[in-house]
Amino acid sequence: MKALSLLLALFVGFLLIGVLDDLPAWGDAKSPANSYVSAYYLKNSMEQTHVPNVVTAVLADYRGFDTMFETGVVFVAVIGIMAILRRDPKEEDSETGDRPPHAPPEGFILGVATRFIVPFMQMFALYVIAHGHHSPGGGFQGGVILGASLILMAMTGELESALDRMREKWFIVLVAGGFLLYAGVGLGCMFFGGNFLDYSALAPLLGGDPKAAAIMARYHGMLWVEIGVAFTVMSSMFAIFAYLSSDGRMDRGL
Amino acid sequence: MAWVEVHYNYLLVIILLMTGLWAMIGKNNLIKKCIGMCIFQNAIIMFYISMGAKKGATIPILKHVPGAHGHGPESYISDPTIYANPLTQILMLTAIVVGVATLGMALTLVQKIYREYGTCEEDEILNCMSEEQDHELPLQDELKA
Amino acid sequence: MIWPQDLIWTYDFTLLVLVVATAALSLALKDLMGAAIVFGTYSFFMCLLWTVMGAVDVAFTEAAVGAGVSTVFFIATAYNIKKEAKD
Amino acid sequence: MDQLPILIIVFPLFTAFALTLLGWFRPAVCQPLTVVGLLGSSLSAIATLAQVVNSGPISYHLGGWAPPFGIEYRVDALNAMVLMMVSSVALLVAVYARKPVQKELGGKISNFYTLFILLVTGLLGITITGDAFNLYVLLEIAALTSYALIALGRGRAYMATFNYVILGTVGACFYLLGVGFLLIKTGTLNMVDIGSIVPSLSGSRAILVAFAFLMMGCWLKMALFPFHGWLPNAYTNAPTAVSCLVAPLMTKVSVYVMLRIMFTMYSVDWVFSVITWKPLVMALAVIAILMGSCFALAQRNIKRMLTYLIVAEIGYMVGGAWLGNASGYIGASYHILADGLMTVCLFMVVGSIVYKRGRAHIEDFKGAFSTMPWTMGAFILGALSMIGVPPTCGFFSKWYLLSGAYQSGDYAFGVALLLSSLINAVLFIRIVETAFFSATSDEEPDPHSHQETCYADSPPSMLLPLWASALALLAMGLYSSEIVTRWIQPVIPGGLL
Repeated sequence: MKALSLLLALFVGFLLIGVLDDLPAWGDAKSPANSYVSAYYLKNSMEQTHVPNVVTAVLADYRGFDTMFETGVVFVAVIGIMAILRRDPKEEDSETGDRPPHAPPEGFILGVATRFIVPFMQMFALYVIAHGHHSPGGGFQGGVILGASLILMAMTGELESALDRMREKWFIVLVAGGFLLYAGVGLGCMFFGGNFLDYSALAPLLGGDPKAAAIMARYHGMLWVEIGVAFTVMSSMFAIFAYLSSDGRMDRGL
Repeated sequence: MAWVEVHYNYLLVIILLMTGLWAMIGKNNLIKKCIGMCIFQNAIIMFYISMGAKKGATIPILKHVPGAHGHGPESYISDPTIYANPLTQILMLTAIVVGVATLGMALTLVQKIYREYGTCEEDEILNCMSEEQDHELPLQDELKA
Repeated sequence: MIWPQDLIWTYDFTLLVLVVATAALSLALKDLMGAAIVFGTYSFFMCLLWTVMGAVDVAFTEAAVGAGVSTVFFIATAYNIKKEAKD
Repeated sequence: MDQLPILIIVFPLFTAFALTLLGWFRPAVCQPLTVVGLLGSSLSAIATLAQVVNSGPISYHLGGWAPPFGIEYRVDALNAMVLMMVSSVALLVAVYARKPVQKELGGKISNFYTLFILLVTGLLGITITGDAFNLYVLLEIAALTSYALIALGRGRAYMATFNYVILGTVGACFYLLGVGFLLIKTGTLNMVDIGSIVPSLSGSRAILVAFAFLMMGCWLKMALFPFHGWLPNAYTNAPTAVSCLVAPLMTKVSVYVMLRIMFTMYSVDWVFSVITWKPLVMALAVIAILMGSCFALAQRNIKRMLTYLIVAEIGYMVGGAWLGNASGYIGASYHILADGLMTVCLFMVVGSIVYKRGRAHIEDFKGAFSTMPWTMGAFILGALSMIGVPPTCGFFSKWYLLSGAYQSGDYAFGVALLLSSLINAVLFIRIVETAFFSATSDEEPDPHSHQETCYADSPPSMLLPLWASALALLAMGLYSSEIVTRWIQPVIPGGLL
């Protein structure tokens, strides 16, 4: 088995080295990948969506359908892991393989440090989500930082204390709710007569002259979609950590 | 040396790709297979990003025309050659998140396998499975007899 | 952030070497907890590499998701199973 | 109305939200909700097919952006057909899965149905999308849901699923690498756009390597011969309702993706004249057919036997696509529909036997005709179609494949087809003989299934979808000329003679 995998890796490596000369030189701006579709995004994203951060513009608007299904991948991961790992703590440990004795966290310094850091992490995460249009960041990064703050609480304190703040029922509802918000905005555009996820169809909500309203509708539609993604990613990162560390029993974690 | 100068990022991609692919299939421990999987996915993300990088280009956030402070489209520089390629970066945001979701699933299965067989080494697991297989078969024979 | 032509070669090359070194070390370590932490550094160097190449959003995500959450998942799993790997 | 293509995806997607939120409080509502969602999706799929057949391909712009810059849904007759097959087979399995899921996955009903409907959403999305990268994301959704669903099985399913995760990720990443090479040379992600740019670059090696990686990714996902290691274990250890859903759909959609890559992203003359892979791929297909059939002969567990038959059927479709002539293409695309229905019919029969008698080894079929006549009746129809007997649709797809093989001179493929039909006949007659002639082993009590429910036939909620798929096999066979001339004929790529 080992030799076969080495053979396969060498074959793939050989295939790739053979093609290196044919690829455009690294870093030149005229290569096809950098000139056709992405040049259009760079040239038109400002006047069509009024968003300076072109990455967020393409992520949430031009190719917003991809990002919706990316949130779907995170949603599926949580539901799948919950389906496999979840079992009620009363069930005795029938299978083999011992679980490590649980050492209660006695770190006082860690507790104080965490209580000090977590609010600032969450404030920074909200900034990252809200400011995604103008600076690097957006729904995913902000959501992961929010999830990381919950994981930090679960790791330093007891998983129980983190779960008190975020019951299991709540993060399943939030995972589905974030994805529902994203797809709901898409469906809303259909009710207003546009195609799925066509934010400019939401212009009547904003009022004012239709052309400017259409552009601002795209701007705000993206913000709503980023918030939906942040909810899903936050609760899914914490959910996966909670299931993995407590091996499905949700009683005591790391 | 000039050839390496032009393609050295792609060389890194190839090295990482081969390491990841070999580790994913060849390694014995299941956790090491997961690490190999992450390295393999990271190599492909590296390939896309180095495809979109431009020499002398800055990050793809539109810069103001020097001196202009308005918010209209005319007060932003929109010449594509000075910004990095945003399209490949979008694709790779998706690939990273997909990678984490698959990693979560794979590690869940590793824990379940550990609960089932008490070990994480692939060869020991295969031995346990083949032993289970053997002790199952005699049951069928006396059932038919 | 204009690309300093001369500096980039040394800066970029050391990052490349570090990335490959941490990847190989993470696969070679026998102690799973150690491998998880070295994998965290590997993700962090990848994040630096992408910042150098101008992909800032991807670097941000890789830092948060790759170095942050993936390493935590590995540590959570390594904690629950036997720590030693045979290879 | 012009919103039809997106409705196919929106119905199951919003049902998934409803399932997650409602399923937490009242699990009983999950199964009917899934059936309603899939009903909406298959009705809009049938309406899309009617619209496509009457008025040509539909192009739906997601987010209101024109194709190369936004994501586009491109629906022509081929993927409208596969859409209809996927949604109707999923609907049948949703109705069928009520009892087996209650029996096997008691506690996880709401999770099961959420994953079930998200898998169908992923497969429908793969079939309908016209964007190469969107196809990768949906491939990942379909893959992740099938990992989770298969891992719901007990004990041995975990290791089988872990192998499936590793090989599935390798396949998906090869596909992503192939799309990367296409992006670096053509600059776009829209399939039709790529197809228009590729002929001008046909000399470059990057396009060839891109094709190699795309093909390796597809072959890994569809478990063609050298890459089939994961399929038998994964599908056998999965719960019955899951294998009824995953077996007929996952591999057929991957064959559709291969057809889409070969004939939309690349062109016919690129695939058959610029590169000379045809003998290699035909050899792989022949080995897949022979190996699948022979391994099926050696199995005692009927469910495992059917998984090896799937590997053989994949050999049919890959061989048909790579024959390089019109009747080979017709045979391959018709076989996607036929094989989906055949596999779902046979897996439902095995599911009923497992539901009634706990296990599906060959001796569990003893006396099945006397105790479960309806189930075995549908089994006869499925077996006839798998062997390729005229009234059923199996015969017509084999007929087109054989005439294609004869026209293009690939006699090895033709012989492999006939041989595997013969082996199928042996396989199914062996089961019918055990089921019909040997008496039920009621004198000594069956250790693994309790007495009172052992002899009544399976409940109507399982018999109805079973017979619906069996009759659909017959109907597709009778209307096969209609299907071929109205649906497949206009879609045959230009270059095929």
